[in-house]
Amino acid sequence: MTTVAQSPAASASGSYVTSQKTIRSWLLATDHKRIGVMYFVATSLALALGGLFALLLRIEHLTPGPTIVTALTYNRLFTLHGVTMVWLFMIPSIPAAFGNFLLPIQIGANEVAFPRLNLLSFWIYVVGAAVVLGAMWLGALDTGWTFYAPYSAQSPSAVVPTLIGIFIVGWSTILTGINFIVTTHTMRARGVDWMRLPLFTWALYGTSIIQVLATPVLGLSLLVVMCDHAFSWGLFDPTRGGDPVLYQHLFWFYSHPAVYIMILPAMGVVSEIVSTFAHKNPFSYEAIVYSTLGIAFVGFLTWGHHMFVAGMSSFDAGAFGVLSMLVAIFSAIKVYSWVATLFRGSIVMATPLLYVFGFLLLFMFGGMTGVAVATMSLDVHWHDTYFVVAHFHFVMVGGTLTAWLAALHYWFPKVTGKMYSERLGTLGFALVFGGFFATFVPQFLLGNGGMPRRYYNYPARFQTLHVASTLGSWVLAAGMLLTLGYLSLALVRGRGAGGNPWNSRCFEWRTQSPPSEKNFDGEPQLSLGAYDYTTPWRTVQRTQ
Amino acid sequence: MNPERPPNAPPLSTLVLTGVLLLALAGASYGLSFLTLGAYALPVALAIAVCKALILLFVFMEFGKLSTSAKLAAGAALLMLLLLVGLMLADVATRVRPPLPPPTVS
Amino acid sequence: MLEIFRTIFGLPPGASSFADGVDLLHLFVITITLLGVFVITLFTLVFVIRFRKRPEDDSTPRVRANGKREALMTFGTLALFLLWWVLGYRQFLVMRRRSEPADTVYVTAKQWMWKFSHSQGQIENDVLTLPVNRPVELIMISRDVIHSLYVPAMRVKQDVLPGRYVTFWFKPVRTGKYPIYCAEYCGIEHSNMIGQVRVLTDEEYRNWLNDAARARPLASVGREAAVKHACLSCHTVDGQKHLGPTWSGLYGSDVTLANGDHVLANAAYLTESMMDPASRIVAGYSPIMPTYLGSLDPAETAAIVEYIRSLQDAPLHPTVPLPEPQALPVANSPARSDMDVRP
Amino acid sequence: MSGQAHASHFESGARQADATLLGMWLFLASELLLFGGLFALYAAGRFENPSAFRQGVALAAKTVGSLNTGILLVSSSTVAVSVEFLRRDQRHASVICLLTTVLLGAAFLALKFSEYAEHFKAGIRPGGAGPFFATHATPGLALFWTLYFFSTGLHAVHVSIGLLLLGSTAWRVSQGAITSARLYSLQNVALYWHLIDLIWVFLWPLYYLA
Repeated sequence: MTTVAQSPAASASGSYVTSQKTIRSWLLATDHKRIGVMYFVATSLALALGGLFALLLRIEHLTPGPTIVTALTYNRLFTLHGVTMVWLFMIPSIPAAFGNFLLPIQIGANEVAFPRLNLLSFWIYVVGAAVVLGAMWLGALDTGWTFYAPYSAQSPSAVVPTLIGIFIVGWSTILTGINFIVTTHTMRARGVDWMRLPLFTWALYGTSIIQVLATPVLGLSLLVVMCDHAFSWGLFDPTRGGDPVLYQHLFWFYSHPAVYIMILPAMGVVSEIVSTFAHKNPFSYEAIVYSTLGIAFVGFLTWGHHMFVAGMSSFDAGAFGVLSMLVAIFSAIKVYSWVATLFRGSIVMATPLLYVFGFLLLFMFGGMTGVAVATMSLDVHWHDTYFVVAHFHFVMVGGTLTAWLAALHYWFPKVTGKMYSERLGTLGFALVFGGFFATFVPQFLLGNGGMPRRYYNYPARFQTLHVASTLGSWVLAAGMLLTLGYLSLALVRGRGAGGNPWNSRCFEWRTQSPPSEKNFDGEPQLSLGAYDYTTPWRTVQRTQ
Repeated sequence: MNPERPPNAPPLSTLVLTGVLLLALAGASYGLSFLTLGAYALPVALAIAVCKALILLFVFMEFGKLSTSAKLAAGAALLMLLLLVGLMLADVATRVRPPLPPPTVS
Repeated sequence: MLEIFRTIFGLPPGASSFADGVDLLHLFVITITLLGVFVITLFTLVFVIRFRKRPEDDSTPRVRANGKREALMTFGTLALFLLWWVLGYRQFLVMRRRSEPADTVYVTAKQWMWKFSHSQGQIENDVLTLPVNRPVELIMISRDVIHSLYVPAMRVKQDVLPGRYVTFWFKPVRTGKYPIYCAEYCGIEHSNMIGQVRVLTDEEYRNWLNDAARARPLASVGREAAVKHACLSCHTVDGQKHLGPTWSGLYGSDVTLANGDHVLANAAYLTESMMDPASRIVAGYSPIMPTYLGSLDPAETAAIVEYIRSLQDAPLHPTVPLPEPQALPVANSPARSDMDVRP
Repeated sequence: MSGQAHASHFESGARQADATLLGMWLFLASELLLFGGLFALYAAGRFENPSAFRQGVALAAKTVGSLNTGILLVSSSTVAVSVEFLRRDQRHASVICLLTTVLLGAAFLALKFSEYAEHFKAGIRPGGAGPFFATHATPGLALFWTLYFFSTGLHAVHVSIGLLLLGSTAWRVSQGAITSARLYSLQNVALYWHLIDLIWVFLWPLYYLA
């Protein structure tokens, strides 16, 4: 507490952006902040591409019969939409982009544990993504992002190149997971012990556990499908003793924890933003932390609820059903804590908080329909219909994408040192939220009516709902484009944002924005708690 | 030839002895495989394999001296492995298989 | 009340005995969900308005979560979830375990069509004709990839796996025509693999049965299946010895096996030697017959057995043109494996 | 990292050693689960086709497999001994042990490929191809052999990667790039080799003994 806290104006050494200017210094940077920004650009491109595929799918569904593409192209488009969104955007977007940038700062360190490994995992991601998208020229694949055996072994499309790409991207997730766990364990600054860590760091820690433990099993199932397709080894071919349901076990052992890889960081972002804009300590810090770890571990027990009607035994179905209910309770605890944090707070309405309220409503819908789908007799009717499509889009787009937009607006001043315009932000939110609702609520009704998934031609009676959903998707796309517009505008001509525009107590707001190369000049002053709003910010600055 | 040993370093002799012990266990397992143990053949072989694995883990990989976080990592991996094998086996074991199509009574 | 709920939420009419129970649970779950979402949203709005930032305050009290209320809400929600699991699992088990005797229909799913074979021998493509108020059990297998028989109106769905028989049952309670969809992606024509369940009254069903029976005797269906599965490339029907024993006069005869035993060639022996040929080898023949488990569906099995029975007193001169005997499997061109690699 | 005590962002060498060791153990966890899927497939396959798997095991080249087990166990001991030598700063002895480990690993691979050649000659090929399966038509047998080729093949790939790592580490130890101060670099490679041995310890009984 000796020196006055270095005021968060730009310090002498400039920021991580200005310290080196050449392209090469960016592409080969081992500074976790630069790698984070590069990840952000790469994953945003993937989001744009995945979104384009989604728009094409929706336009195709304007009429029951063929509209703009043939069946062959449609089947490859929905697979590409799935693969691009899952592996190239949802999984790396918040952990790798925002996680890389903020984790070291939030624990008071100046770098991740293995900086060169961090750069290596970025380039592995880029190579993997290039291979996946390169496979499009060879005709991509039409098995859906689940590659179920035995069709994935017989499909005439370019299965092997795409799977090689995903296998490579998988290793990038594992290496990032290892990097984050070791950083959180060994690099925390003095005084930052486990129960004083920011909640976003806890979310990244839980996500990294899942990344390290689940992704290898995906790697193996991809290897098996590649061998089945290329050399017809028939590991799941029943005439040679195999059993296709076993592939589904292997695939979903990874893929259900993978959806928690996608949602946990989003929950971390929401915990941060709710606490900052309510200007209050989280309702129960311990409940949120233990729920994060609960989701990370119990998430591994529930994969069977994807296979209730797949020919699995009734006993196993029952076991997976009850375990799925167990993991749902942790999400419920988090929702209660977020809403309770608002109690007796001093709430400031801004775009990040708007997106968080959007997240809350959509995630509650998505989560509760998830519990409904895990109720086994209902799943028999809903499985593989548009009800399930609507459910996971509510949790993925309504959850992770909305939280990604919230994080983008919340840390935009910290990353770029510039401020975006609130009015355009609110308009962007309205378009995104309204467009989302109009796109996916009709899909719940489609699912109820029995409209199966992955259908190129659909029965005519579903047309009105499909048209409504397509119109909604256009509004959602407009909202995303508007957000891209005003954020790029703010990047160029936004007014300067100080070190702590939101008046937050969390550790990343105690440095300048954009932060200097070494994050903290001198010893980081983190004695005041990350969520201690009992003393006003002015007195905090004077006494630190 | 052996300057004073740095702290907590296992003496070379224990390492060699452990190697010999592992070979002995492998030999035992190999020998047992010739006896016709029938249903017990696999459990016995796996039990010996587990012993070898534990020895390897604690002596050669110095599992005992690891930080608690590394131990947690290894424990979590083992837990997930047993979970995957266990629940997959549970599914295969409890399947109700309808009888082969009954021949139509002539 | 259920009808209103079905129209609002776009649910198809309930045509099976399960439908009402499933829709009631659906109604219960959805109302609780909407209620919960509404209450939490209300709380959020009230808090946002009540505790919005006033200019003078820049700090907020540290509110400690009192454990009791938090535990109550947590375990209350968990209890609700577990209640849904209990209700859901009970209904699921009723769907999985048939409790009353039912007619059997064998279903074969093939890339992009459904084939229904009734136990009385009728074979229908893409249309399943059923009597109302009589439970039916579908024993299903796929000839290539995983399909999924989904009848929304009956609220039933079951993946059809290649190589293994899976069963499910339902009891239609309303007559009418209900669509069948394939719910598991199975290739380019996945969205055209649509069938129809036709539920008729008892009297209509009986008329349909009689017309269908006269249409085609089982033996001729069997002969057609035998040609299709290349049985006749090893077995002759006119008494000549070939790669496999002849079928003429086989049914009901006494067969001497390689190990010296004697067995009566009845329907059980014939079916078993189709499914598991290696178990009993006829004297003087080598064990080269591949298993037909998974590629021959039961209706065809029954039809072939019927065809063999019809050859009991067949005339000795060849009525069926004998196809060229297949070349003996040369050492490195495995005859069997290419038959099997691409079923 | 040319030999300076520790990378700048770590406070002390011990902290960095601790961190790299934790990172390595996390990587071992992911490798274990990579093979975990194959063990799960074996367990489910064996449960569904018990007699076919026993028949497959009876046909496996038990002597060659057991010899390989012995080789890997000895190589584990030699790499552990080499770590201890380096801990005592006896670089020369450590390099010799590393090179013996590399030789043993190469011997393992040689035996493994000779075994594969043996199976191919006998007409056993992955995927149930090969004349052997024309006469032995039980379906589970094809699954057993495909799983055998897949698991031991993936393991052989890991052994080859291990050989490259051991070779490059032996070179860096002999050049003094890795000293007792940065022992964790050698320890990580040793841990990787021990994991390869650990996985073979379980592959051996499943595919050769029982």
